[in-house]
Amino acid sequence: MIICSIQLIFFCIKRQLNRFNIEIVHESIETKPGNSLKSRLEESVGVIVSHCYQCGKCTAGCPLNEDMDIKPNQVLRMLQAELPGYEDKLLSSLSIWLCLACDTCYSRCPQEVKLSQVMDFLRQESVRQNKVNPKAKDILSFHKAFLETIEKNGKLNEVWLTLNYKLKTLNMIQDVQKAPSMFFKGKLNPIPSRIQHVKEMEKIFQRISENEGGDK
Amino acid sequence: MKVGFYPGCSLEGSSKEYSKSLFAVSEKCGITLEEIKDWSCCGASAAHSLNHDLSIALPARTLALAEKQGLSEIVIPCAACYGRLAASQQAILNDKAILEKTEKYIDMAFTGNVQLLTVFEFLQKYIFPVADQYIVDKLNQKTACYYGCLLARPKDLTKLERPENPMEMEKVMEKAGATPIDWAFKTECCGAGFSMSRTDLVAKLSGRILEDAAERGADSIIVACPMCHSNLDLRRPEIKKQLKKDINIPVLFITQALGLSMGISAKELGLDKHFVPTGKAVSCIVKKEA
Amino acid sequence: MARIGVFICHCGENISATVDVAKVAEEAAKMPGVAYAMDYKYMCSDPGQTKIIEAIKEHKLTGIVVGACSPRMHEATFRKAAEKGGINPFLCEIANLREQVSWVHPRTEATTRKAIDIVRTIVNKVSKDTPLFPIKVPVTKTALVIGGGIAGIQAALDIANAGHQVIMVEKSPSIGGHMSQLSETFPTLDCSQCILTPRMVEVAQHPNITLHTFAEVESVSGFVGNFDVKVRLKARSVDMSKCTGCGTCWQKCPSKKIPDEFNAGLSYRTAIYSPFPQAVPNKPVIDRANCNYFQKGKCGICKKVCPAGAIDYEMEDEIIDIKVGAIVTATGFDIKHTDFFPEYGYGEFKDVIDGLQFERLASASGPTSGEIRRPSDGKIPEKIVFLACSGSRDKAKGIEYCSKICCMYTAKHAMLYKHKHHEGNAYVFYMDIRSAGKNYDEFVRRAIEEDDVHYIRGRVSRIYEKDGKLIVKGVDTLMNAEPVEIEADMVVLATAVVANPDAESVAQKMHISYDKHHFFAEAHPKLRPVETNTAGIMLAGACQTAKDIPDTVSQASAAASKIMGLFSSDEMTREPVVAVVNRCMPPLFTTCTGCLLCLEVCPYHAIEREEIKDRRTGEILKVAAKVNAGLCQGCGTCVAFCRNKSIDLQGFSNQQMLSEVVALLNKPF
Amino acid sequence: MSEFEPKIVAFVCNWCTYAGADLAGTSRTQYASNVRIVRFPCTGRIDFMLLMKAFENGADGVIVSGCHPNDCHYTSGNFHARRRWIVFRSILDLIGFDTDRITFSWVSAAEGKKWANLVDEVTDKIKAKGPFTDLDKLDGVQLKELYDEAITK
Ligand SMILES: Cc1cc2nc3c(=O)[nH]c(=O)nc-3n(C[C@H](O)[C@H](O)[C@H](O)COP(=O)(O)OP(=O)(O)OC[C@H]3O[C@@H](n4cnc5c(N)ncnc54)[C@H](O)[C@@H]3O)c2cc1C
Ligand SMILES: Cc1cc2nc3c(=O)[nH]c(=O)nc-3n(C[C@H](O)[C@H](O)[C@H](O)COP(=O)(O)OP(=O)(O)OC[C@H]3O[C@@H](n4cnc5c(N)ncnc54)[C@H](O)[C@@H]3O)c2cc1C
Ligand code: SF4
Ligand code: SF4
Ligand code: SF4
Ligand code: SF4
Ligand code: SF4
Ligand code: SF4
Ligand code: SF4
Ligand code: SF4
Repeated sequence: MIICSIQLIFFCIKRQLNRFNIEIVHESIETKPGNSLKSRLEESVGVIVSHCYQCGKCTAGCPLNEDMDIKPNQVLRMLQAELPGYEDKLLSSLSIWLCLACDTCYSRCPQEVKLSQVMDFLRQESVRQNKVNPKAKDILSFHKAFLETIEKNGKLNEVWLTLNYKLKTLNMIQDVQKAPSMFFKGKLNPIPSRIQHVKEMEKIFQRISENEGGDK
Repeated sequence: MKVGFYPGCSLEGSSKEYSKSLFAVSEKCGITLEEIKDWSCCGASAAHSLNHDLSIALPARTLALAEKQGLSEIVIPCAACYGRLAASQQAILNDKAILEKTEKYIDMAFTGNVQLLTVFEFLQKYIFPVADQYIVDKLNQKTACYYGCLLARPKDLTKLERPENPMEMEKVMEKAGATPIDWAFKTECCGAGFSMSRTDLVAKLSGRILEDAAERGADSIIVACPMCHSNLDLRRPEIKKQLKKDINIPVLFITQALGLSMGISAKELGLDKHFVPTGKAVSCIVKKEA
Repeated sequence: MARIGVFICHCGENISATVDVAKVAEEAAKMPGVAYAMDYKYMCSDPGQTKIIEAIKEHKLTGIVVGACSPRMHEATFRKAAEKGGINPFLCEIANLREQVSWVHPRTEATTRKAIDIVRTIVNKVSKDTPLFPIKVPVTKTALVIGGGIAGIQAALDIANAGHQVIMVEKSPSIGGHMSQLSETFPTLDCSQCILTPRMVEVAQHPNITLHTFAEVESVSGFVGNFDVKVRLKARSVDMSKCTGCGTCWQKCPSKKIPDEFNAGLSYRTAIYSPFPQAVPNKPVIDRANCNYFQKGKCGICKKVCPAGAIDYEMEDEIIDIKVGAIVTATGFDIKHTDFFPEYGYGEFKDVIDGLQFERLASASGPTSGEIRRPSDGKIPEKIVFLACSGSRDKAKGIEYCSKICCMYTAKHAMLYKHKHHEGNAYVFYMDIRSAGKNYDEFVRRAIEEDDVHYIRGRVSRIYEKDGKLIVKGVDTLMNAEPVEIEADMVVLATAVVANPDAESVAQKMHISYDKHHFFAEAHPKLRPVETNTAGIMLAGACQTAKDIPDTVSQASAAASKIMGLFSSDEMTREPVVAVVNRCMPPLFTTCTGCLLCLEVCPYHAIEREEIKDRRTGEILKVAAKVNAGLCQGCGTCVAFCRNKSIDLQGFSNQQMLSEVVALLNKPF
Repeated sequence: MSEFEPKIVAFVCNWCTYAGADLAGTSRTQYASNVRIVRFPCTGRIDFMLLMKAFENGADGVIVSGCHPNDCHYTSGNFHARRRWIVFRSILDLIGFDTDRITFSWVSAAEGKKWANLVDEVTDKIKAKGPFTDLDKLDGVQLKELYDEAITK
């Protein structure tokens, strides 16, 4: 079994290396006035930024408030004020990647601002504009590895995901000590499980990326 | 009685014991779980972080398949999957344009009208009415019922009566003969999807949760989400480093705990698959007096 | 045949500069029904008016049209002149030739044509005018005051001191309202009971005031000057005329574990009780829901011990009928309680309290004799956290408005605490400090500057209990949104001010409007803030919206003075511009079908359903609408809604309006 | 032929729009002289059949104007008017009446300028539309023919 998993690792590495060459290139969007980050946000997710009255309750309850470089209420503040430089600062912040979408903020916000959706939007925008905070690269890589895994398999396989992620971050040591015990507890499937109609998944991904091209 | 079932990736992998114990309990109570054929991943936090449309389309595929299969109700034990499926369903039902767009993406027509059940709703609806006759043992321990964020929020999706201090899990545990404790971190976030990418943060957040449970004298922590489980169980060494102390409270899935009270063996419930030994929780069990 | 006189005014040159006034008069003379027409330099001057009076007599005019300035200027002047000339003033109408013609158009033929057209329409209208007579309604000079808080007390005393009769109806066993629960009051920090109790006593002793406590209004009918009100006197189970207020009964009552409303649930009272030592009247009632005798059929101790033989278990509710001319609604407010806040523990943490509970803790007459001790273990808190805007300005909780008083009383609370415990720490989490009022902001500054209260700008996300402490998780938005965690001994929520739970049903009984939060609605937000849109019913105090004591008292006095104005004559005169349902004898002959659409739409609830019965058999022959002229304000909405034209508005009747339209159009513009 | 001068009748309430028109006067704001005002106590009083009467008697356009929402002197008359107008307009639309000839507006007592602009705009609009002749067409035409035309369309 161990031999078989080593083979698997090599197989994965090869695949992953191939993919390095075709890493998606994100075009940057021009930010014209009237096409501001705020107006795009309001249009695409329907969160009205001006509803926030800066009470700070979101930040007060956010589990990661201490680790965020721009606090949740400040994220909204920057969107509201639309001052020069704010957009860049926001899109390259670490906070937007740290948000866990736990919805603690939203569930207590007196003005019912869906902050987690704002964070989602900003993340996507940050990737699109190539402004991802260097400290968030790991998180982004994890997300990408995750999506790639399901694009290829339809469902997640932890081994596959782990390898994929580790290759992206080149952080090979982390968690290595966990793997053997997980194997023995039957928690890791060395053979990647796949859904029957894998092609369907690829098509879904493809259609969505085509449609986004069309939107622009 | 037959109910649809969406395991989600974790229940096939790192949280096999959750699925195992759910099946064991259901079987005991005469409920058959029918898996959605060829279901796919819900997209988890990666999809909504990176692509809005994808985060709706991925769960939608599964919803459409369930509909095709003629399932009117599906139980989704994983809180994270439930959240994604429910959010997708809500988006689709609220906006016809989204439904149409999504139908194109997944190339299937569907209505989105499948009833989604959280594990609580499932237990409440199918297991509770018959549970008493199968419960033979008393867990006889103090448990900290941990909901995490995804079972409690957002409130319009999770439908809990008291989202800031829910009692649904407590009701189950009382049935199983445990004494739920009143504690402060029931619905605090454990770090969720950062299991792998930011273990430091997981250790910090999960550490606080464990610490509070320990200080208030919990013998076990009960969870209903694979992510909560792996953060609280698997990440114990990192947490130990963070807290500079060792907390060895075992973390059980709600179905495992319920199963134990029904006299189902630890092995059948997959208790051997945990990193933190569960013996402490099992050893408290006594026979239920008639 | 009508004989109408037309008088065209030059207004110096104001009209004649652009309108050919002579031509207008000339054309007017040719209009059907016109018996006389003239033009003159200043119609409103004395000679001008004299000309009208003389012309009426000389030409036996039956109606007049004055082509001059806007009716808003001189309609009253000319109507008086018409009356002097001997015709009904409502047969005089104004053609607006200045504001709406000469001042807005150049001197052209079209302008003169427009003037002629306007005169023609008004001539036509006058030819359809009928004499109208001002409506006189007798006034019952007794006022009803509902609610015995500071608002009701003030209004009642003002009216009674002016020499009129007042009946006060208070729901609870004593008057005093919320003010009697307060410790000291901002912005002066004077003792609330010290300034209030003398007035409560004055109410009880005033020869012009009849006080009914433990009573509620059942129904209100009639109209301004003539309301018929039914009042339910709830069974006290204590004969007020015998009871001496000695207190033996409540000392002996064995049912002792009832949360005390007056102390905001911080202590207990007995089943037979007087709410507080200074209560007015200071005579007990039996709370039957908690009395052993009424619930379990045994006990009867109070009856045994009462030296005056005042206890009467058989007593029943009594309904009395009263007649009043005007009503002051002063039913006050309520606050949200701590169980309204899931994130602050659903009301389960004993040391998280609301503002009124803090008032009781700080009050010398309260359960701790004025020592601020926390409810859980009676310890003096070393750290108190105050949360402003708790539930207010919170759309998610359904309360978007600002409760207005809590910024001030929070500053007061923090100050009172600091005055008693110099060593203690007081923190206030706030969003904005709203302290507009005389000496108000100075008061808040004093709390910050002199009493060292720490104000932190930010809302608190959550409170939880740990080891006897309350962990308050907030944020300092003025410090880069730094998360703040305070381990407090006690937390005081400045909870939202809300309408009374029964406000909606009270409003419906009174036929007054209320807003979506069930606060009663004033007739006009700026110009008629103390009246409701039902004539004769006034508002005072916090039943209209959150208010502090100065605002409450001002409004109460204003309401009283409105009523004193109303009571200043024996009859009220009202403009006869009111709706009428067509009728002739026998009453069955009305075209009204009884659809009662008009009743639905009337903004003043002026329309009633009338049953026309066979006089002998009593059988209902027909249902029809009936306008209460006392309530009708003459808006005419009912007229537009009536499908078979059975209801009409005097002065603006269907026929008049139609004739105006037709007259306007039968000539080219 | 001289330029077409439309006849426009304005149905206004006493408290807001009538006072607004007075204000236009006191501030000497000039506007087209094509409008004739009929004063009502409240827009709630305006019977929409009167509008039809105006057209029947040769009006080319109509203005209905009263207090702004929430400012009604009688608290809610203008809301009733608006509600009724919505229903009435749909009926007019149904029978093919050109509802553009009727202009609904709110003019407060302080909006003299707005009143003047309103009159000018409506006058221009109706001038562009030309005289109202829809009812004339009925003269001499058999209703049956109209009916046939309607159902064959
Ligand atoms: C915590 C707190 C602190 C405050 N501190 C201050 C302060 O320091 N200074 C200040 O100026 N203001 C203060 N206020 C505000 C002050 O309490 C109010 O302005 C004042 O009490 C309003 O008086 P009211 O008579 O309108 O209402 P209330 O005091 O509520 O009186 C209403 C009365 O009507 C009765 N009633 C209710 N419904 C009915 C019914 N259907 N039939 C008959 N009777 C009825 C009630 O029993 C009550 O007696 C404070 C308020 C709170 C909550
Ligand atoms: C910029 C601004 C905007 C405002 N906007 C609003 C608003 O939108 N809504 C609102 O509700 N309020 C508003 N207000 C407030 C509002 O103007 C006042 O509340 C209101 O005008 C007060 O009326 P008053 O009669 O007390 O005083 P004033 O309006 O000042 O009238 C006092 C009168 O007394 C006369 N007078 C003075 N001294 C003497 C004397 N010795 N003998 C005889 N006569 C004398 C003065 O000439 C004057 O005519 C605004 C105020 C300002 C400054
Ligand atoms: S809690 Fe809501 S209103 Fe308050 S700062 Fe956060 S987003 Fe804004
Ligand atoms: S959703 Fe994101 S921003 Fe909101 S509380 Fe959770 S982690 Fe913080
Ligand atoms: S009546 Fe009016 S228009 Fe005539 S003079 Fe007097 S103010 Fe001028
Ligand atoms: S004992 Fe009798 S007299 Fe004394 S207070 Fe009670 S009821 Fe009144
Ligand atoms: S009868 Fe009722 S009120 Fe009287 S003493 Fe007994 S319990 Fe108290
Ligand atoms: S008065 Fe102050 S504390 Fe009260 S709701 Fe308004 S802003 Fe908040
Ligand atoms: S007056 Fe007209 S609207 Fe009123 S009930 Fe009679 S028919 Fe109906
Ligand atoms: S005119 Fe107005 S107030 Fe009078 S009855 Fe008709 S709708 Fe009511």
